[in-house]
Amino acid sequence: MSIQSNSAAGSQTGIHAGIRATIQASDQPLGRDDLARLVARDIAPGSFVNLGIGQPTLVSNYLAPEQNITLHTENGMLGMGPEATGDQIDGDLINAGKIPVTELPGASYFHHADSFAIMRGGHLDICVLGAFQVSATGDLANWHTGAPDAIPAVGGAMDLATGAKDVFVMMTLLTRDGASKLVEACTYPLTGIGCVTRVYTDKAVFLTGPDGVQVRETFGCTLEELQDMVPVPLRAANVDAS
Amino acid sequence: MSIQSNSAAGSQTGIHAGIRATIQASDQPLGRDDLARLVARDIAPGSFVNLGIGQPTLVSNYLAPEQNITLHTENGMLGMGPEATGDQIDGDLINAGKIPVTELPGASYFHHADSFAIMRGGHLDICVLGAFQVSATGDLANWHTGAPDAIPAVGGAMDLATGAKDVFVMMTLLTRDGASKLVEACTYPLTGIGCVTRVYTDKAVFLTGPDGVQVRETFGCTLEELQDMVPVPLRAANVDAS
Amino acid sequence: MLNFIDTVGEAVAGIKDGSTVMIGGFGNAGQPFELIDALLDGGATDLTVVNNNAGQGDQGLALLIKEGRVKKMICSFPRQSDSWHFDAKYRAGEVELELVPQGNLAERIRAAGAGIGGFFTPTGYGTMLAEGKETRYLDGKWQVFETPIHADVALIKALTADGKGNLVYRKTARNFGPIMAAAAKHTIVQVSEIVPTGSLDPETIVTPGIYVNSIVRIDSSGAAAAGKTEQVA
Amino acid sequence: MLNFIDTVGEAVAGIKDGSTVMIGGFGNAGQPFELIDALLDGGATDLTVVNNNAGQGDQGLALLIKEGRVKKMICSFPRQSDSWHFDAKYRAGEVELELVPQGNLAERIRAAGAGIGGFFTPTGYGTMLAEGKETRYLDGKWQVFETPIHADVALIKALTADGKGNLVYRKTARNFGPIMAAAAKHTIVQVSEIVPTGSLDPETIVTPGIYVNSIVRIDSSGAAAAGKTEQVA
Repeated sequence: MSIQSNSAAGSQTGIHAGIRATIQASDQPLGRDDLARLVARDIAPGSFVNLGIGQPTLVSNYLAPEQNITLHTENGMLGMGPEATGDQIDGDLINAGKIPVTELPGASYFHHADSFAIMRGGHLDICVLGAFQVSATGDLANWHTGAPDAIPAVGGAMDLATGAKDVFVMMTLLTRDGASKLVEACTYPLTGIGCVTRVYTDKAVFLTGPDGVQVRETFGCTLEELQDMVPVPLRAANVDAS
Repeated sequence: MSIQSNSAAGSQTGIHAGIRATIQASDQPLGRDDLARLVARDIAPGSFVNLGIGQPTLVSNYLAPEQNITLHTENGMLGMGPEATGDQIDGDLINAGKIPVTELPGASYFHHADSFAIMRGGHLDICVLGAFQVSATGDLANWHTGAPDAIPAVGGAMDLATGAKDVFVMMTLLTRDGASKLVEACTYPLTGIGCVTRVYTDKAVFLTGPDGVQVRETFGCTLEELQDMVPVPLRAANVDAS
Repeated sequence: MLNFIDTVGEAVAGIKDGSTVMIGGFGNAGQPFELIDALLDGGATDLTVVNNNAGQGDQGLALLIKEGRVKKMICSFPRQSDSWHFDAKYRAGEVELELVPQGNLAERIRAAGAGIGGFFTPTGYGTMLAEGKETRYLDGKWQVFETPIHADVALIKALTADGKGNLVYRKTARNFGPIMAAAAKHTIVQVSEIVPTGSLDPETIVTPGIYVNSIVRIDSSGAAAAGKTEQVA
Repeated sequence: MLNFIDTVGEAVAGIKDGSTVMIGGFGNAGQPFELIDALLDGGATDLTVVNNNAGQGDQGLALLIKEGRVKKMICSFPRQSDSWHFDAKYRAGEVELELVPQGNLAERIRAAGAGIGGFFTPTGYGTMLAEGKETRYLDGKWQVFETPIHADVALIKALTADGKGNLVYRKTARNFGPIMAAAAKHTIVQVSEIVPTGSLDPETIVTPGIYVNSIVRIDSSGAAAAGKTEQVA
């Protein structure tokens, strides 16, 4: 199945043609870095973006300077730069994962209530999060396994899920046991309801919403093979769907 | 009736002994400036204070530097200085009455929501307001005559009345028609309920609260003469009342 | 998406009839006079305007009201010695007024930008401005339920913008600017100066560029002169 | 009333058993380690602590929890790789946990300082963290009613204070400091530097002195060194 042009990619025609060609040529499941590269390509120029802890952080490695993306970190900063190394490391400049980062020109700092107002007020264009499960209608479960002895910790996950204009999830499609993480209804405790708009996995990119799940592209499998792995009805995306 | 020591005056013993003597000697109703001087003397050192538009603004003329009072103006500033004159006038530096003012060392600027959070969060020690009427239990009416053809305008009056730890009112005791502005229940539309703690007038200083009205001092009249002017029961203040 | 625009006319060209428009400023400090004039020239009508006041003298918002372009004012202090255009329209029943205590106005605007669906505050409890509103006893006092004020467009004035749209203000001209920028879908800012990205200290930025859509520079000497004149008036 | 205090011990001496104590910081950035150590030395117990986390490693808040001085934690992210003291106390049922989404934590603290009795927010709707809470459909979405978090004391860290208690912070160490300073009855600040009143630009002050009660200066070279060590740990 071919890659559909989405609005983000469409508005930056040519910038990442090389990257796109690479992905199209792949008939293998995507590795984490290729997936991060794909997400980065799909972010519209000029966007304000929050990248969640873990796999989503990889996306920052593939954002092109021409995209003019501004990264938000919920502990009080817009204009976050790459991870700090060596003498750049400054204990007062960390990201939400508590990793030392750097500051880009045009950055700004603010307190926690102002920082979450940016999220909760719907000002972020995209937030990219990891997930345990995503439902066919875009419910997200990514903060708690629900295990009775687990100590819960939510951080900013619920605010990010609720506040951003678009929530992209990055995850492997299957658990280690081969179960689909794309599900009819989440069995893990929810982070947010109907909030996820796209799911980037090693095997396919899904568009989720009230009308169910569309498949934008597949990696190393056919739509039919994908349907066998996933317990929710899938259909191919329309060209103008995303 | 003698002037009772209040906590503010008590904590700054001696600073304004001269002013106090002047007031004590007066057996005439107080003029606006003497009243402003009295209010200024009663403000405890180190206080954060908002002075309303009109008569309360006069208080700033009598605050002694040793009192270390910080003035708040609700349009976004702490550390407001005296009215600007000549070359000091700057259209970007005005008070709530839209009069050009100056900035003292240690001033700070903030936006309107942060400015009203200072008031509404109960952080101001004292706010001094004018009034049409004050009730025996401290209800305040100072924003609207209630006349059917009047165009209402409230500004920050309700926020100030509700938010400051103490609300002092400055007014003449009687209207031009000789009616008392200290009343059993306000007939003008209310600004706030039970918010006024002291009423400074040309004829007396009153302490208001849930237990009714106490008279702290009188100017040019006896308590009995005062009672004849005021339609609410008055009693002399206890020494420790204020 | 951020755009630097050459003229105030182009900056306000997208404002549609029936829009809710927030206008910054308290008194003349922070009033985006040039943007308001452009809105007047642009012809948009049937507007709901959010401002602390309802126009003064024969300029800016007062003229917008005089010309019948304002359907409704949401403000805290409409009546002033020189608010004759509003006064006349109000008495003629030609402009609707939603009178809001100034702190509620600020907090409701802030709520819109911060994604708060409503809040309880003691301000106004027991007064005619809270009539018909839900009340609740919280934290030891009676409080009134207030809802956010959203806007289609904000017109504000700042001192300086950088290439990312980050803003700093000047003295008490800051007032409603930062919260209106966050509350509106589209924020148009007039500034005295545009500096290269990286010139502003990240610790001192008041409005991050995420809240800004259009920036137009107004010749600052002219603006300052106008400010002086208006201040005296 | 503002006081400049010589030692962290004196600064925290007034904190009573049973107090609610807000502690600033996100990770190690902005953590007032020296004030927390003084609170540990001071002996106050039965505390409710508000912090984003629930202590890390064998220092600061983690030790306060280990020593059984914390009755309840209000935080967004207690479980970390090195939150072993909290984990043990929690599993033993010896510390109560109120888990709050981070943005709700920040907004509830802000509400306390701003005189807001409660607010509706979409965050958490439909999740187990909103179970039993009032909900309402506002602005096109379901929202959850949240109440302010007040505190008796806030312990925060800033970069610089002036003689009026005005504060500026450094980079992402700002985080919870400004909102906690406003939400607590008594705010104690450790700073690296105290400068004469008038040295800070009034446009850039983040926390006005009205929110500050006690200031203690911590030798900044020592503090910086400690920060580096803790960052690596």
